[in-house]
Amino acid sequence: SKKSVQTTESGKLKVGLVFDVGGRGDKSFNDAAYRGLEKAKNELGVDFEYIEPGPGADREAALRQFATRPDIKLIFGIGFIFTDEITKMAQEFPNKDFACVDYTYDQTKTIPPNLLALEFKEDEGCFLVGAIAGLTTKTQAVGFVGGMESPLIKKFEKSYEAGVKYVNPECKVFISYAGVTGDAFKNPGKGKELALGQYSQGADIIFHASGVTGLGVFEAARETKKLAIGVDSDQYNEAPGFILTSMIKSVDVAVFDCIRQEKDGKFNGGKAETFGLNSKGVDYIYNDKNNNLISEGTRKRAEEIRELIIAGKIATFLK
Amino acid sequence: MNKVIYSILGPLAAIIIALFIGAIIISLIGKDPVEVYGVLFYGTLGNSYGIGQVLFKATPLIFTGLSVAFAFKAGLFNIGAEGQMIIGGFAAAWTGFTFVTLPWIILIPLTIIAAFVGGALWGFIAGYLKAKYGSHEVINTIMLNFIAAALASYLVNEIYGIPATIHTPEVSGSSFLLRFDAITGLFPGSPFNTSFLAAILCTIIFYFIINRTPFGYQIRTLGLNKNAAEYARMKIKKLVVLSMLISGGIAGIGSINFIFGYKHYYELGFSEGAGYIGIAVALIARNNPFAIIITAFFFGILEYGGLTINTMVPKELVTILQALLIILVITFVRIIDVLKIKFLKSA
Amino acid sequence: MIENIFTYAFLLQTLRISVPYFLPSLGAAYSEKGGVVNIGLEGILLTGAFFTTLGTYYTQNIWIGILCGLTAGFLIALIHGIATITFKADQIVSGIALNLFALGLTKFLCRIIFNSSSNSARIPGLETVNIPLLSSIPILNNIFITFCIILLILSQIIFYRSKFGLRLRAVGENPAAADSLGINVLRIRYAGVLISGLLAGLGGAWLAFDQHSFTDGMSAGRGFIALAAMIVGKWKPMGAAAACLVFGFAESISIQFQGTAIPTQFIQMLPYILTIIILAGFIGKSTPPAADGIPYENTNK
Amino acid sequence: MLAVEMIAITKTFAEKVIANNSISLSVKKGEVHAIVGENGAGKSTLMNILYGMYPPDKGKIQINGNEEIINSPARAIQLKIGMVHQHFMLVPPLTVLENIILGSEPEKNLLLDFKKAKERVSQITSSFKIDVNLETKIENLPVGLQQRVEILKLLYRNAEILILDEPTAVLTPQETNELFNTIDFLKSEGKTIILITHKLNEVKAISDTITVLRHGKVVGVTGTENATIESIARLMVGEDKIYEEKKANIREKKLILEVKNVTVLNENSVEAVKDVSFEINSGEILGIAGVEGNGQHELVEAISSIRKPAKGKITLNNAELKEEHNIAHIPADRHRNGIVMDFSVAENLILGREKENLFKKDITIDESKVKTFAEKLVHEYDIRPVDIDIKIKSLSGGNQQKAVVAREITKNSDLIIASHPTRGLDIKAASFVHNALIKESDKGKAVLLVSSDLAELLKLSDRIAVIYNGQINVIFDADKTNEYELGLYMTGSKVKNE
Ligand SMILES: Nc1ncnc2c1ncn2[C@@H]1O[C@H](COP(=O)(O)OP(=O)(O)OP(=O)(O)O)[C@@H](O)[C@H]1O
Ligand SMILES: Nc1ncnc2c1ncn2[C@@H]1O[C@H](COP(=O)(O)OP(=O)(O)OP(=O)(O)O)[C@@H](O)[C@H]1O
Ligand SMILES: [Mg+2]
Ligand SMILES: [Mg+2]
Repeated sequence: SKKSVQTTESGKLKVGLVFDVGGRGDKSFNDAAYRGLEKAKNELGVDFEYIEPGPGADREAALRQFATRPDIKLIFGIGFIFTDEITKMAQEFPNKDFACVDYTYDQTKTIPPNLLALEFKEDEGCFLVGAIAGLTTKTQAVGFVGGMESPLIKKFEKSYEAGVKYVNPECKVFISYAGVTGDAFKNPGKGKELALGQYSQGADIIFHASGVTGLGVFEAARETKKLAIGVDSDQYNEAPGFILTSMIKSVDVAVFDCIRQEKDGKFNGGKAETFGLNSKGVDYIYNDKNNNLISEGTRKRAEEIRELIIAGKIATFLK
Repeated sequence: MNKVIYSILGPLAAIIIALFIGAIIISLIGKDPVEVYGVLFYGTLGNSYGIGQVLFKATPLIFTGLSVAFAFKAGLFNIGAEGQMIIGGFAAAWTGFTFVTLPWIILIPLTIIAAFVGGALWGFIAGYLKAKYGSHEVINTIMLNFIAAALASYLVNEIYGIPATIHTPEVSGSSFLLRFDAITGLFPGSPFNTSFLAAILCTIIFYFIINRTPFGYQIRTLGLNKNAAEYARMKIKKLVVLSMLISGGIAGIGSINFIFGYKHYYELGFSEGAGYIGIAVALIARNNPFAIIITAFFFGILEYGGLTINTMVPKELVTILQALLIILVITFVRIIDVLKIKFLKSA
Repeated sequence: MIENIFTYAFLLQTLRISVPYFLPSLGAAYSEKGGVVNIGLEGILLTGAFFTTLGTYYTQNIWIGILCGLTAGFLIALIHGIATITFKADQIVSGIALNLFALGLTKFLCRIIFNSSSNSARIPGLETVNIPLLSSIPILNNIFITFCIILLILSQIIFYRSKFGLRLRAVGENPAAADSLGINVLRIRYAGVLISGLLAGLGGAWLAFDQHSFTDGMSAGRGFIALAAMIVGKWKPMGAAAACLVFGFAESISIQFQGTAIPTQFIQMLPYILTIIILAGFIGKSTPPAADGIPYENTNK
Repeated sequence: MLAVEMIAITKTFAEKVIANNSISLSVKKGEVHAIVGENGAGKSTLMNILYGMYPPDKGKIQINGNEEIINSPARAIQLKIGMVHQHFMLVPPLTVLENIILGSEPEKNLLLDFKKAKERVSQITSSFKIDVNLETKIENLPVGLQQRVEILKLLYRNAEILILDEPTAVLTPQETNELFNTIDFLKSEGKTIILITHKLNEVKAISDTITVLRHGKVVGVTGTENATIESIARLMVGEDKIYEEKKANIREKKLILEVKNVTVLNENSVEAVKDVSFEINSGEILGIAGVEGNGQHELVEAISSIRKPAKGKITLNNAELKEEHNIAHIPADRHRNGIVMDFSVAENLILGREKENLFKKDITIDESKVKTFAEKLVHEYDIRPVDIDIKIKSLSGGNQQKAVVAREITKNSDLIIASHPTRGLDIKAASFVHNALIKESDKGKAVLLVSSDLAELLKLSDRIAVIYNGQINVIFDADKTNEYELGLYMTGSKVKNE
C-alpha cells in the first residue's frame, strides 16, 4: 500500500477497468477498450489497473475492489453485462466515478450522477456492413455467425440482415449461433465449422459477432478463400485479404475521452452518451488494405446509406 | 495423538509445497511472491468483507458437494449437479417472480421447494434411465448439463428474459434471503447471506438421513455392495431413482444463494461451474457431510482469491495452486501412510 | 435441409468434428482397459493444444509443434499415473485436479506469453503438409483423418492380437491374476495411461491446427464427450470410433439445422439428446472392466 | 531330496496379525504334501510367500536345495513353482486360451501366436487328460472347469512344484475325484504337489505327508499313513472337542414351503429351472444335491423372492410368496451377497433387517438397540474377535459366515434357505453352522439346504432332492441313499428312479 500512497501523492490519475468475460486479447471488444487505456496512459500520463473476472458474482466484487482502493478514481465496466452491478456500485460509492461501455439504459430508472453510460448504436454499423455484404455478394447468399444467443447479439443479427435485404432483397442470409452459454464467445472451433457450413451452402461473405469464436470464422474464410466481416475492432490482420471490412465500435475513443474528461475534472455522469454513425462512434472500415475488396460503386452506395441512416430515414432494425 | 499428527501432516506438506511452487511461478514472472501471497491472504481471510466473499462462494459448493456425495453414497456418480442447479434455479426464480403477492413466510419455503423439485426432476431423469435401461448415469448427467444450459438459455432469451439482458425479471421482494450484512452488519458489502444457514441445515439433514434412518442404511448398502442390497431384498431400482432425485434436489437448492441471496433474478451462467467443483469438494471430503463444509470453505478461498490478486498476476495462478494442492494432498496421504507404517514398524 | 446431409462437405465436416473426440476417446480406451479412469483427458486436450501452438509459434514448424503437444500430453498423463498408480490416489479426483491444472496453466501461460486471456498468436496449420500420394485423394488428404484411421486399425490389432493388449485387458479386469502370473501390473497401467496422454495430446494438436491458434478453454468439454463415447462404445476402439462418429454426425446436423424455425437452443441440444436415446435404447448395459477405477495394491511392495 | 524348504518364516500383517510365526516346512520332491489348519491359521499366507506374492518378514526359502529369494511371482514361475489360489486368479472375459498363455505369451511378428499356443496347450490337455474348450470365455465356465484351467496354467509354465490352495472347496465329489486322478498322474510324472484343504478325508486319501498349522505355527508334521482323521483334527483345533448336534426326530408336520411346477429363467432368459415341484414341512431339512450350475442358484433366488419365476407357484405358509415375506437366507457367496465388507459387524448384523421394529425409534434406527442386539449375537454365535464396531472385512471367512448365519436364523421366519453354508470353513466352524441349522429345524423351522458337499447333505437332511439340468426327478430319504447313488443322479448318469 506504500506504492499506492505514492501515486496519489504524485497526483497521477489512476483508472481501474474490469473486462468482460472474453478478457484481454480478444482482438475485438475488450482489446478496443484496452487500446483506449493505453492511449490514455501514453498521451495523458494516467496509470491503470485491470481485472478479468469470471462470470456471475465476480463482476461486483471486482468493481468493489477498485472502488475501495483510495488511489483509484475512475472505474470502467466493459460490457452490457455490468449494467446492474455498476449502477449499484455507483450508488454505494458516490465519491468515485464510473463508466460502463454498452450500458443497457432503462428509461424508467435514472443513472447515478457519478456514472456515465456509454452506448453504441451497433445497429447502424451492422446495417451498413450488411448493405456492403449485400452489394458485394456474388452468390446471392451471405451469413451471420453469433456467439452466445442473447438479445444483444440478436440485435446485431437483425440489423445486419436488414442491411442486406435493404440493398438486395433476394439475397439469402444464413444465421448460426455458436452456443447458449458464455463459452460460445470463445469457441473458434465451433465458429469455423459453422462458417464452413454456411460457405458450403453457398454463402460467400460472413459477418460474425462472436468474440473469439469469430477467429474460427476467419479461418474458414481463409480455407475456402471467401470473405468475412470483422466486428468491434478492425480485424483485417486476422485474415489479410479475406476480411471484407469490419464493423467497428470506437470503444477505445470512448474510453479515452472519458479518462480525459476525468483528468480535466470535467467528468459528466448521470447520463447516457450515445455513439452512432454520426459521430463515427460506430463505422465500417475502408482503407488502403481492403479498398480492393470493396468496389467503387459499393463504397458510394454505402456512403449514401450512411447519410440516410444519420438522417433517420432508414429503420436499421429488422422486426 | 499420533494419529492426528499423521492426518494433518499430509495436507500440511501439500500446502507448503504447493505454495512453494506457486512462489517460484510468481518469481518467474517477475513479481514478489510475498506480496502476492500477502494480498491473497489479506483479501480473502484478512478482513471481514473477504471472509464474507469466501463464505458466499462456499455456500453453493456445500450444496453441490452434498449433492454429489449423496449420490455417491448410493454408488452413483452424479456429474450433473451443474445442470440440476440450473434447472432448480430457474424453477425457483420462476416461482419467485410469478407468485409476487405471497408473503415471505410462504414464498421462501415455496421457492426452496421449487429449487429442490427442479433439481430433483433433472436428477430423476438420470436415475430413471439408470434404473430402467441401465444406462450410465455419468454420461447421462453430462448430457443433461448441456441440455439444461440450452433450456435455460431458451427460457431466458425467448420467454422470460428482460430485453437486452441475460436475466429474468426480479423475484418478489418477499422471497429475498437476507444478507448477513443487513442483519448483523458483519461482512459489510459482501453478498454472504442466509442461504448459508440452509446449507448447514442441509448438511445436518444429510447426515441424519444417511446415518440414522433405514433409508440411509439402504442407500449405503447399495453403494457399497449392490448384490448384498439385492439379497437383502431392498428395492434397488427405487433406491437408484430416489437417490438421484434427492441428489439433484440438493444441487437445485444450491441456486438460492445467487438468486435469492444476491442478484434477485435468474441470470444465465450464474452457476459458475459450482456443480463441477462440487465433485471435487465431495471427493476430497470423502463424502463426509461435515468435511464438505470445510472443503467448500477452502475452495471458496481459492475461488475468490484469484480476483484479489488479479491486478498483479493472472488469476489463473490460483487455479494452478488449487490443482497442485489437490494432487499433492491425495498423493501425500499415501506417502504419509507408508511412512507411518515404516515408522511404527521400526519403533 | 435433408439434401445438405448427403453431401461431401457434410461427410467431411462430420469426420473433422469427430477427430478431436476420437483421439482422446481411443486414449480413454487404453487407459480404462488397463483399469485407470482418466477424466483428465479434457485437460490433456487443452494442454496439448497449447503446447502445440507454442512449439509451432516459436519454430513455425508444425512437426515440432506436434511433438510439443505430445510431450505435454505425456507429462500430464505421467502425473496422473504417478498419483493414481504409484500413490493409489483416487483416479477421479486426480483427473479433476489435472483438468483444473490444465485450465489454469494454459490460460496463465497464454497471458504471460501471448499477452492475452483468450487466444494465442496465429500459427501455420496442416495445409502446409503435402504428402504426395494422399493429397490427391479426398478425405485421406487430411493427414489427421488418415492418421486416425490408421490408429484405429492399429489399436484394434494391439488390443486383441498383441501381447501388450492381452496384458492390458487382463490388468484392467483382474490385476491380482495378472500379478500372480508375473506381469508387472503397474507398468502395464502406466503404459495405458501414457498412451492415453499421447493420444489426447494429439487431439489437442488437431484443435490447435484446425483453428490456427490456441484459445482459452478450447477443448470445450470434448474430453468428457470422448469419455462418454468410449463408454457408449463399450471400452472398445471400434465402438469408441463409431460413437464418436455418431457425435460428430449429430453435431454436424445441429450445424446444418441452424437458422430454421426451430429455436437454436433446441438444435444445440440435439447431440446430447441423441446420446441419451442411443444409450437407453440401443446400447444396453455397458460393463466397465471389472477393476476400472480401482488402484491396485501391489502386495510385493 | 527336498523340493521346498521354508525355514523359520515369519509374516505379520498390519503390524498386529502374526499370520506366520516362525514356520518351517519341508516338502520332498515328488510327494503330495498336505497343509491343514483352521481358518486363519496362516496356510494361504505361507503359500503366497512361497509363490513370491508377499515378502516374508523373516526366514529363508530353499528350492531344490538352493537358497532363493522369491520376490515376485515372476521369480517363482522361473523356479518352476506354480500356484492355484484359493480365490481363482482368472480373467473372466478372456478365453481359456488367453488365460492360460497370459504372462508367457508366444509371439510371432510382434503379434500373439495363437496357433502355436493352441498346439502347445492341446498337447498338455491330451497328455494330462484334461478336457476343456480353449475358445470359451472363463465367465461361461462352471467352477470345476475353471479349476482345470488354473492347473493348465501351471502345466503350461512347466511347473514342477504345484501349490493348490483349497482346490476342492467348490468341487463336487465327481470333480474332486477327477482332480485327484490328475494329481496322482502329476505325481507319477515326478511333480511335487502342496495341497491345502479342510476336508480331512481328502487329506487321508491323497497325501503322503501332512503339516498341521495352528495360530500361525506348525503344531505337527506327520506321514499320512501314521495319522487318523481324528488325530489330525485334534492337532488342528487343539483339545477343543468337536461336538455334533443330533437331529431330533419327533416332529408334528405342518406344510411351510410349497414349490409347484416352477420354472425360472436365468440372466440370458434361458430356463434354468424347469417345472420343479417339492415341499418342505416344519422341522424338516430338505437337501438339494447337484453339480454347480444346474439351476440351484436360480431356484434359491426364486424361493427367496429375489427373482420372479416365469411359471408356477411358490407358497409360504399357504400364502403366495411375496417380496415382503420374511425369509432367512444364507447365500452361497457371502462376499458377494451376504455381507457388506465396509460395514461394521453390527451394521452387517442388521442387513436386510434394518426396518424391523426391533431396531426402530421413531423414523430412525436406534443405535443402542442395534448394539445390544449385535452384542448378544456375537456372544451366542461365538463371532470373533468380540468387537461389533470393527469392519467385517477384517474378520476371517469363518467368522464372517457365522455372522451371516446368526443374522439370518435369528430372523423370525419359518423358512431358512442355506446355500453352501460351510463352504471354505474349517471343521470347527462348519460343525458350528451344522449345529445351528439342526437346532433351528428342531424348533420347527423348515430348512432348504443346498450344498455340493454330499457328506454334509447326508448328515443334515431328512430328504435329499437331486437337481440336474434344471429338473428335480428324484427325492430320496436321506437314510436310504448314499454318496455314490446321489453322484449318479447329479451327473445325469441316472435320470429317473426306475
Ligand atoms: N449401486 C449401483 N451402481 C451401479 N448401478 C446400479 C446400482 N444399483 C442399481 N444399478 C443399476 O440399476 C439397474 C436396476 O437394478 P436392479 O438390480 O433393480 O435391476 P434388476 O435386478 O435387473 O431388475 P428387477 O428389479 O426386475 O429384478 C441395473 O441396471 C443396475 O445396473
Ligand atoms: N493381506 C492381508 N492383510 C491383513 N491380514 C491378512 C492378510 N492376509 C491374511 N491376513 C490375516 O492373516 C491370518 C492368516 O490368514 P491366511 O489367509 O493365511 O489363513 P488360512 O489359513 O489360509 O485360512 P483359510 O482356511 O480361511 O483360508 C488371518 O488372520 C488373516 O486375517
Ligand atoms: Mg432387482
Ligand atoms: Mg486360505
